[in-house]
Amino acid sequence: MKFGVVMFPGSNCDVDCFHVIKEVLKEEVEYIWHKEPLRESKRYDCIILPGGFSYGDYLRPGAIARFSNVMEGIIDFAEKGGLVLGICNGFQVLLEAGLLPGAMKRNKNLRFICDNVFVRVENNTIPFTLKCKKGQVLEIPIAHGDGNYHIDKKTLKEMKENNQIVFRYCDEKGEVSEATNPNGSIDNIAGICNRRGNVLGMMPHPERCSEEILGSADGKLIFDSIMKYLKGE
Amino acid sequence: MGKKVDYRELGLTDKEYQLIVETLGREPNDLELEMYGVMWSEHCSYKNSKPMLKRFPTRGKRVIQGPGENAGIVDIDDGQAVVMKIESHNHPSAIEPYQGAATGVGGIIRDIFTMGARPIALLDSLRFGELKSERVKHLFSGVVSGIADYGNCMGIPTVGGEVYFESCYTDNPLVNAMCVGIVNKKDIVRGKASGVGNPVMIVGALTGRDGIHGASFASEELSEDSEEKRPAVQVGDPFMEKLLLEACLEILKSGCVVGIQDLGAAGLTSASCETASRAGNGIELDVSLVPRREEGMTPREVMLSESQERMLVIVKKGRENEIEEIFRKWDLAAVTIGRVTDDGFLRVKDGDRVVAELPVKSLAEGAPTTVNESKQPAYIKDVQRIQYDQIPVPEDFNEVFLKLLASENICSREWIYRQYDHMVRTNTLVLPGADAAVLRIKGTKKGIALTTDCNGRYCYLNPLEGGRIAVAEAARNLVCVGAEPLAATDCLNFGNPKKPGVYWQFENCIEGMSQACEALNTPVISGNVSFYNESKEKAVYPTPVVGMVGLIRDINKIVTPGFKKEGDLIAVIGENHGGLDGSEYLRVIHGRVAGNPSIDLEKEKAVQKCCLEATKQGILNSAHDVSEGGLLINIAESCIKGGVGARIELDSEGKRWDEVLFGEAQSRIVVSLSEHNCKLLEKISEQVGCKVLIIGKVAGKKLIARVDGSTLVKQDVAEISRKWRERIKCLME
Amino acid sequence: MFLAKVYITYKKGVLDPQGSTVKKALGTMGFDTIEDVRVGKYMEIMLEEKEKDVAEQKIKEMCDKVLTNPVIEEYSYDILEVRK
Amino acid sequence: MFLAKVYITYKKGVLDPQGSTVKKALGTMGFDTIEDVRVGKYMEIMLEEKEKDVAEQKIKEMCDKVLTNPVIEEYSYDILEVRK
Ligand SMILES: Nc1ncnc2c1ncn2[C@@H]1O[C@H](COP(=O)(O)OP(=O)(O)O)[C@@H](O)[C@H]1O
Ligand SMILES: [Mg+2]
Repeated sequence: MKFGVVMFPGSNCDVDCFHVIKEVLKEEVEYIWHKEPLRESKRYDCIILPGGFSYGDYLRPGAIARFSNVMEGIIDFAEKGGLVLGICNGFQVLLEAGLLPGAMKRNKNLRFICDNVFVRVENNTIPFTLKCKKGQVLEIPIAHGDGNYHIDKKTLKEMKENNQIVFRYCDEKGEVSEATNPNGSIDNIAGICNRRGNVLGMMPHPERCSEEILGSADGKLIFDSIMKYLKGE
Repeated sequence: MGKKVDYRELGLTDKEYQLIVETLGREPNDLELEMYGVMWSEHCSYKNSKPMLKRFPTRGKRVIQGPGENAGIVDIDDGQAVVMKIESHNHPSAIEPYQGAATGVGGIIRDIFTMGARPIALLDSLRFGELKSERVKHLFSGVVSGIADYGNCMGIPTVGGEVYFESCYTDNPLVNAMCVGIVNKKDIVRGKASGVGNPVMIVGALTGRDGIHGASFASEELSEDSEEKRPAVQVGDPFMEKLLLEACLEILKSGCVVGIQDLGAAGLTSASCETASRAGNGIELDVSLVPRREEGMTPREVMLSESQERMLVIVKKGRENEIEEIFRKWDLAAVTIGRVTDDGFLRVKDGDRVVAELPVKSLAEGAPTTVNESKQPAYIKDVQRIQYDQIPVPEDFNEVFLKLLASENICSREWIYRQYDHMVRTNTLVLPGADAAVLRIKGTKKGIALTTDCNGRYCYLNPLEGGRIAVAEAARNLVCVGAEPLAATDCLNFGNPKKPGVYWQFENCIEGMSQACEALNTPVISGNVSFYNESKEKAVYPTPVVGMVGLIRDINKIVTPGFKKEGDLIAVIGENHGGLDGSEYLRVIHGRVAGNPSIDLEKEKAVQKCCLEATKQGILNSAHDVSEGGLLINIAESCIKGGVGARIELDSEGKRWDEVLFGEAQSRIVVSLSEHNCKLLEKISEQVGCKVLIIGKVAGKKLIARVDGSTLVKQDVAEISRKWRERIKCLME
Repeated sequence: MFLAKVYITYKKGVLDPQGSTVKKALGTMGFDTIEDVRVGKYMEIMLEEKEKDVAEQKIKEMCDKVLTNPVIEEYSYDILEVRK
Repeated sequence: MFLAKVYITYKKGVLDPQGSTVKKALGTMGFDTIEDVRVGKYMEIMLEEKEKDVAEQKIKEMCDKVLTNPVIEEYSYDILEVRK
């Protein structure tokens, strides 16, 4: 299978995603430079928009990166059903680009938060979570200053009806509450997908916990799910 | 151009001015004088410290680059090397904490990638006043966010550091940042302008009027009108620096680059004359070619600007295009502004007109160094003398323990490091919160451990011993995670060196550090001096911060401080003597900063050897050295981190109970291990010649400490954990 | 030449974490008559245009497309003619 | 009741990384008549005061003490009387 990892100016977790695909999954992967239009001939099976600070997060996180040359092709790729995974800043880019609904605000405490948190899998039917159980609790790091997800009530309701909420911040037992919400995100939302389920945006970093030596390998479930889906198993 | 510049206002002395005139054989013009002013400032010339710094041991079989370059380099085998340096940004941070700290981080990162290395970690060593006033909180909060935002945006994890809160730092906080990089030995570059005729390029950010005279600003005391010194504080642009980093690493790979140097203090002046001086060459520049951010800038402004996020690159002749191409890819400018010459002069032109012409050797290295008057200050005798019989032994040890645990200098630093991305690049195996951070080196079994340490109070009470302890503690922290200490970098934060008492502290700290570095075989490979950390006539504690790197050969053998298994035995490696001198206990409970702390380096060596050997044999389940707060706080931390209780049984051997529990005597490491491994540990300790004493067991959910058969402290671990964790948050929010 | 001053705030109904923090901070410093604080963005954009209409239309377009996120933000602006 | 609108920008000569990045981005998107962009903060502060003078004086004090750092920033404001 072939993965593409987009490099925006200011991307930081591009190398980390690359590492997981290449060294942990042992799959084919290449970087996609933001200035170049996405070439269909490359035939990616999954495209990752990595974390970091594209354009320094200036203006708003993701706001400038969404106008990169590469984005048009990615929107097209997504519309045709290609798998697109946006992690942290990548999630923010997807929101700004309108591939996912909603917007990000500063964390409620106005500070950057880097920590291990727990998230509950709310939807295990999409390509990215096939190998998870519904309600399964994953331990996974977050590292962001703007992860306070906002969406209007009406759309939120629709998203719930469409099963678009994929991850919610919880405690180690899977309890979702105010106390387990690190950043003020509406409804404790940590990750969402589009209606079709082929575009996932998540604030937590699965690439940071895909090897036991890093303290948790829960993140590997996401990548393994993608592989399972792609292989049609 | 108005009136003639007065050399005295530039901080030059009569003698220095005369020397300049003699060297030139003429009077310097205004621009030349200003260039001398910044280059011969303390910050750039180290004129008050150079003779003393010679005392440091700087050689070793692993040292590839010692002091003198942008950063030091130490060999970690397999053709790889670690590049590291620590630097202060104290004065800017006092005035604008967020930007001051941020640009400090930016500066130290550039020092690392200038050597051709990929920066892989940051650490920060901070000092503030007590967390009481709004001002101190504002400084603390701003500094931490500034460090966080810059490092996070760069994608370099901030993996460790330290922070102390003491009233002597109220007006003059210390903000020291350390950066560590990895490089293949064959890819190391140096800041040299070699090859006559080679083009000199300026790359990165545009040059603005900011930061003019920043170097001089760092070379004087903070005063009321420091607030007015506006241009000395700058706004950092981490995004620009990230682009600069990637572009620079890319041009270094291209083979077009001869030398590279960041533009830090004294900007273009310093970068050009230092690179020329290192190569024994000259440089000719045309300031009119320098891309600017503002209109109407004069040659003086261009030469002295300290605009951040810029580099000077010396390129192989004819390959400028390749450099420009790479910079264009990253949306950055790279412009040729001059060339390397053979005449040993820095010649500055504005178009066709020569506006300055100075000998680089004199400018870069010619500042006359001084050995200042040194005298033991009067306070030393007073503070060292302490009559313990006048200090009451507490009745309620539980209360004392809880108070200490909640001390700002002891409680968890989570509030700080939670704001730092400490995991990006997925190398951090031991996160902040342990004795040292550990990073893996992908593609190998190796790891490196990193720490910064310095107890300024010890240095205040006894600079010689304090200096020794700072080094010893750093090394010990590395050993605790299973790393062999390799080399040190240091940031010497002191008051006004013209004051004999301050200079005496300086001398003694350096002597102490040198002794310890020799004893522990950790040469000093880079460093930084920050003087004039004074305000209202009061100097900060002498604070020689030590940053250290250690090598772990097998990352599967890392040890962390948390207790792991119920039933494990708890042992102290080293002598279990107390020592209340300089302790946090004396300060917090009795309001005293007193005593005469000390260390026996031979014993220290043996303890470290024992612990390191035990980690190599894989018999330790945890290790954590005794530092601020003493033995009981140390054990409490291991309980909290492990989420288990412990039962401790101690024999006072006639000592005071408070001393037994809260004394901070050096050279002790508390470890836990399974019972059947105790014999092995004892064997190792006999071989290296140190003591090991079993003092308790990992058990239950409570921490129970008994001395001479009396239960002095009994606390629920979950309860103390919460208090310890939330303390700073409570004070700040 | 025109100078556009653009004011961006969160829409009504969108919680403003910065605003409430600033309000609290000001409160603890003794400013106790504060009813509400909202924190937004302020931009000054200098445009080399001849016609105010054109300048205005461009500013609007920038705001809608890039400078604000309509999901959470709203904006207003003033446009002044200036001489260099 | 008074509504103070406060505009905060970096002082002239101080680098404005957001501004220059936004300017560049707008440029590549085709907005090529932009001469300069500066990005600052905008605050709306609602004050429960009777006198405009008092409101103004308080706003000034807040700006000087808390809301800005005079070392690098400058501010201006408008104060309007409003009814709840
Ligand atoms: N300013 C800081 N930035 C990042 N990490 C910090 C900072 N201060 C302390 N830490 C981390 O908190 C832990 C405890 O620090 P400290 O009490 O100084 O340890 P020790 O006494 O073992 O030297 C260490 O892991 C250290 O790296
Ligand atoms: Mg320690």
